[in-house]
Amino acid sequence: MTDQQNDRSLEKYRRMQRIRQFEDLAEAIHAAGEIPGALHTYAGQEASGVGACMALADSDYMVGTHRSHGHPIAKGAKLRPLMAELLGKATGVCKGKGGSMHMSDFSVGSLGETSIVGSGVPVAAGAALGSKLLGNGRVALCFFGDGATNEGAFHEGMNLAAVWRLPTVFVCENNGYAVSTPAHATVPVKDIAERAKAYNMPAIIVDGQDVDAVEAAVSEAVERARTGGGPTLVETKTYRYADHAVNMGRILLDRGAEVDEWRKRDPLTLHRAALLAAGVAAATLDTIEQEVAAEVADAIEFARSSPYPTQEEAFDDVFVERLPIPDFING
Amino acid sequence: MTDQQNDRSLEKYRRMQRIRQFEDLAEAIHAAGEIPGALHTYAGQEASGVGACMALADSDYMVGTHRSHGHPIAKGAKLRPLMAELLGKATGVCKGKGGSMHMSDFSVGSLGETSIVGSGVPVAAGAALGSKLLGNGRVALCFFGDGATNEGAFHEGMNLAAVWRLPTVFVCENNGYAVSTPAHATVPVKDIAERAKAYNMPAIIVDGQDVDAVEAAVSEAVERARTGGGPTLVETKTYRYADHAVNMGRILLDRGAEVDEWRKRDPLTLHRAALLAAGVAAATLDTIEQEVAAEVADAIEFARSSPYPTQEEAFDDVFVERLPIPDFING
Amino acid sequence: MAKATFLEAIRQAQMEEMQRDPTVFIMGEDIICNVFGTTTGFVDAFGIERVRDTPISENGFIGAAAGAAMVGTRPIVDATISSFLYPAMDQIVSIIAKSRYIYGGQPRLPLVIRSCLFYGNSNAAQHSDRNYSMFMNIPGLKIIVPATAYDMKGMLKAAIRDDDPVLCFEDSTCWTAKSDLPDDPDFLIPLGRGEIKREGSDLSIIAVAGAVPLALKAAEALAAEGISAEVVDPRSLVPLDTALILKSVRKTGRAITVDPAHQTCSAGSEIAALVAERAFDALRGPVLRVATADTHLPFSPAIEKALYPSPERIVAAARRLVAAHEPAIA
Amino acid sequence: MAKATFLEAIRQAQMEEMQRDPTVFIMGEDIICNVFGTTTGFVDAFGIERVRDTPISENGFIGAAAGAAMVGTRPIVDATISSFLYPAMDQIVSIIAKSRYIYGGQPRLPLVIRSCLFYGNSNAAQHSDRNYSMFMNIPGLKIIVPATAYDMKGMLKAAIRDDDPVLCFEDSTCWTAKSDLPDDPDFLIPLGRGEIKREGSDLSIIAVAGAVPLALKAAEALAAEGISAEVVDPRSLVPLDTALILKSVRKTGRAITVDPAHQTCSAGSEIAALVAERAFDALRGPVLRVATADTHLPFSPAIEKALYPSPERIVAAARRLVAAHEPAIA
Ligand SMILES: Cc1ncc(C[n+]2csc(CCOP(=O)(O)OP(=O)(O)O)c2C)c(N)n1
Ligand SMILES: Cc1ncc(C[n+]2csc(CCOP(=O)(O)OP(=O)(O)O)c2C)c(N)n1
Ligand SMILES: [Mg+2]
Ligand SMILES: [Mg+2]
Repeated sequence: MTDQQNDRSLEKYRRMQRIRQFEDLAEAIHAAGEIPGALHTYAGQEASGVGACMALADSDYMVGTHRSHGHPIAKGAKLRPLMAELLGKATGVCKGKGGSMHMSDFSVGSLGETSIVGSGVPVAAGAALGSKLLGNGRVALCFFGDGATNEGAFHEGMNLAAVWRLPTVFVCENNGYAVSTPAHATVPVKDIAERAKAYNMPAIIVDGQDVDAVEAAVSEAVERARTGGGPTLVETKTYRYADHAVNMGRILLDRGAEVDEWRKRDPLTLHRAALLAAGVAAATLDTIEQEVAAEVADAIEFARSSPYPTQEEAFDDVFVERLPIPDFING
Repeated sequence: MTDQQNDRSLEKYRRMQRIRQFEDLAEAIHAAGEIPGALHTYAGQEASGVGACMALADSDYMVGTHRSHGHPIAKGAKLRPLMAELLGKATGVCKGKGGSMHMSDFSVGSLGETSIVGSGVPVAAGAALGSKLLGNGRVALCFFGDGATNEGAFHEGMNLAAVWRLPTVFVCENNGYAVSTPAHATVPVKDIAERAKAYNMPAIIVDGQDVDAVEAAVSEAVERARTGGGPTLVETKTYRYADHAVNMGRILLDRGAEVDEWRKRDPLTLHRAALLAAGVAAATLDTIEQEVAAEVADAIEFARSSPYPTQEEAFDDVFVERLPIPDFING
Repeated sequence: MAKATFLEAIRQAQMEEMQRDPTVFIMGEDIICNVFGTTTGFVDAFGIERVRDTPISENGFIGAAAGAAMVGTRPIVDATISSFLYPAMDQIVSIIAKSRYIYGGQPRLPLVIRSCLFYGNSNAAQHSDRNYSMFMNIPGLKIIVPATAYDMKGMLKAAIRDDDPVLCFEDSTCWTAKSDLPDDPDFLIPLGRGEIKREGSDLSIIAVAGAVPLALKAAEALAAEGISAEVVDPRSLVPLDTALILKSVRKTGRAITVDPAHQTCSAGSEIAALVAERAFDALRGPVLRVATADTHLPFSPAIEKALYPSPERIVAAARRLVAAHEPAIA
Repeated sequence: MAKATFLEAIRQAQMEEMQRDPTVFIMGEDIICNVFGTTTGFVDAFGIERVRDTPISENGFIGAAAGAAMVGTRPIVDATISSFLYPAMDQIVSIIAKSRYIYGGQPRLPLVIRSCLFYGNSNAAQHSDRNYSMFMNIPGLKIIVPATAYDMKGMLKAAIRDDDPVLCFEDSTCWTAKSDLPDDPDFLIPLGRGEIKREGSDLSIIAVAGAVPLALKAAEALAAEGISAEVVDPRSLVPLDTALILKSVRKTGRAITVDPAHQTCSAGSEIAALVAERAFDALRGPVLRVATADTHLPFSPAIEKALYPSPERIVAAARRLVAAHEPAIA
């Protein structure tokens, strides 16, 4: 490994650690009643998000989903505003207006984590169209789940990107389920990647637990997009450990054995092993873990001590100009 | 040819003649100001509609599009109520409420000719689902254009039919254009049939000018559907002679030479030649043409002499029970 | 008769109608696993043909309900959260609402689309819609908004038996409210019939969906101040029981509409316009509206709740209205 | 200044703004061939990158406009006919209206979605929608409904320069109406500002979109009977110039709203509710509504026209209102 490769590899480890530790804490404080609403965690899918985002330049765009904690972290977002967002604080990345399903950090090129399934796909195609028109050389990457590929929005966004050869990379994070429904019950093809054929679009299937493999696959797609070759569909085969969401109805689904099976190929464990095998010292990795732990602890501290938004802020950001505040608010 | 084959072949000729002569007259009276609104004619595509519908049983279902004159005639509808519909008369198949884009005759199994592009596809899947649940063995066939395959509704309807193995036949009438836009500018695959791969669905490409070929292809699909094998996508390569629509804005598109080229493979001419080659007497075909001419003349006579709906009828059929009539109607 | 919740009322209505009529079936996302509890036990009772998990394609399966209804079945679609109706607007508006008309009465579309109004619990703007009023502007859709378990059961059963398409909006703030539910398999509440939920003489509070219990609380508080409020629950928005609303306002001379929807172009606005047009002569003061502020719903629990109608806001409006002491015009 | 039609005003507005700002581009179905004449010459002037024929996928390209706007371009979407907005409701409501808010103000979405109200000419129920009021119930969308070529040009130019998403509804019954159009490249009419289209003292007719010319005709006829009608054109529905509307009604003491939309939950109903709530003390009679009947629009030319507002219906309402001779309350 060159130094640079080494740095990148460690950075991948750091980002995956950030996601995992962020999620662990989020689940804990949600259980303790500190987070309102539902929580859609990303634990298990870290290699997919981090591998994909590491293939992007900082200035590239990214669009995500309801399962929104992992993507911005993978793209390099700071943890403090994300944790504050989860708690609904004014210092949150969305000023407390978005919450768990919408942790989009535009400062790292994230253009929305949208909780309406499939709805990010046209947006990503549009961001790529914008790049093309502005000639800024940026690529737009779109994450979505297996379930999302059944939506019309997926079809229309893919098609648009294909006919216009837009610099887009579509990453289907196939975790095998949409809420409780296994993919095979609603997706009639074996691999989601098959769907690219409807758009004459190249597709790559990749082990979504292997962060290096994901990075390589997405890099190929990014390269194609950036050089005018148009979009690619990358399917990452991955898995989420937790229920679809905490606190959104009951999920009566026993996946126990399956979860155990997938944990054997935990993306963090795999990458750690690969790093050790490549000669990285265990201590280096331990240090990263500890640094991340400190970061996450700092983030929750920051979030907890941050103020809630004021009631008037509910009327900000509908339009660029604040709406008039109705009489019944604050008197 | 057996007698039965002969009868079928003549019936195909008759139905194609009905469509062509109906359209010729419709265009003429539209030009003369007798028909309000826009007119989307089917001339040139007769073999596609008739070949497909001849593959169906009378009791099978069919869903169509804005280009709605040909499909019901192909399925065996009477001409009088169709012509009366074009003129907005109370005796029209839709009581004058639908007009040119909606000439659906439920008595021949037509479940809607819908003018919102792509919107028929989920409906057809649903009719097939209904058949399946009722166990009545009926198949639902859906016509749509090349342009419609870019709609989300197409994707969702196809997918649903595929995962549920519904008895559906999807017939894409690829006439090369959506209004003024050539298919290659908006559809990134060479053949629409490619799109079936996204649903693991069998597909057949067929010469849409050859009524026998269409019938054979669709028969194969119907057979599969009826025996539990699920849906098929059939692509008929065809062409419309007229502008997208008469009286709906300007279509500045010069297709002159192309139209001439396609007219050389006119579906009626081709089928007539095939019949003659198979030993059918020219007089037999001439008689059919004359009979159809009389039918069409009778239909326009009927339509012209029919009354318009009364103003109160505008309040019928929103719901099963008539709406209250507001005061301002009729005083 | 046994006390049961609003969610249980939904379950019972569906269960009874599916038992009664083999052409009734239900489909939706994750209804077998059954996230909100309205289809518990259904797969076991009816099998996977009649209890269908759908792909995430609202336009596809809602449109499929239209096709299935046209050929003789009676689909119930569980569209989960009303925010997911937007991807299906194409089929709801252009196919479901218009097919019977545009084809001159040839087809019937007996189908029910259920979805919940999932607001008030930090689900943020994309999941907190209360959007029935958009559909009121489209002819051809019956719309029900029951506020009690009792109404829910009787109206949903009536909706399933109705030969027209019905949108059923289920206010999640009512989910745990309980009523005594009749066991009579033919217990039906006709669509289009509102109900006076509390009688009063000084003003009429016309409340929609989850606003009904708020109005009842407000009426209680007002009674303590000597103000007698009548609470009118239209229960169905299309058809709307205009006679009941106008009669109440003619009696009391004052009207407040309460609607959890955004105020602009809400059901509450429509009812206010109706009153101002057709009961003006009886009015002793302005027609006031209590509705959700015309901003999006934020995630943060610190600032979401104040945006909705509340008993306090209703009481304040009522006080203001009664204090005006304007003489009746008539 | 030269007289030009409403359609030509659209063309000029787009042309001038595309000339002025290279980040503005336009896309839609068949805009190169240019069916209605609002992009004549555009491909030659701006090339196929900035003048884009789209696949028939309204949700796709309208959503793409959102993405393109977020990264710094200013898309104009020509969605042709407003009936085609239904397939795109997902992106319009959940993405375009909500993104700025849900992400706490991080993105701006400067985009315009144009579509025409294509009613009155036998296009049947699936193509005759007048559906702006549905979008009024969703915060986050500015909505303009110009009724003259002059307003169209100034408001569309303002909309293209606006940093928020704007829906522009173009009433096809106004397409051929002409105005003198200013050549000033910075001729802008600020969104949210209504206009008194005719002054009067006996009653206020608040008219929306294609109802404005009908109201002016009615006012003319009323003048001959000695009734002085003021015609108020809000021009934009979001933001709504409530001050102008209320001031007019306070002056005349009587209000009629006229709206080509279906009456239930229409813009006309919203304005009526506003008047009944905030100008009640000035009212000398009921707030009347003239709108399209709550049925679908039939194809048959024999029965379509009578369903819409007409000068005759407005005159009849005005006569009724003035004849009531109720004293002002205040
Ligand atoms: C349009 C729409 N329909 C339904 C839902 C409810 N819902 C939220 S997430 C989800 C499953 C999504 O599955 P997938 O795309 O595979 O993503 P995953 O959750 O597995 O990451 C569903 C059905 C929604 N948010 N939006
Ligand atoms: C949702 C929607 N978008 C746009 C239109 C306008 N439109 C009517 S027909 C048509 C072209 C359809 O092309 P295709 O599907 O190939 O059918 P064809 O007309 O060639 O038979 C378009 C764009 C529409 N009716 N519905
Ligand atoms: Mg999944
Ligand atoms: Mg075509």
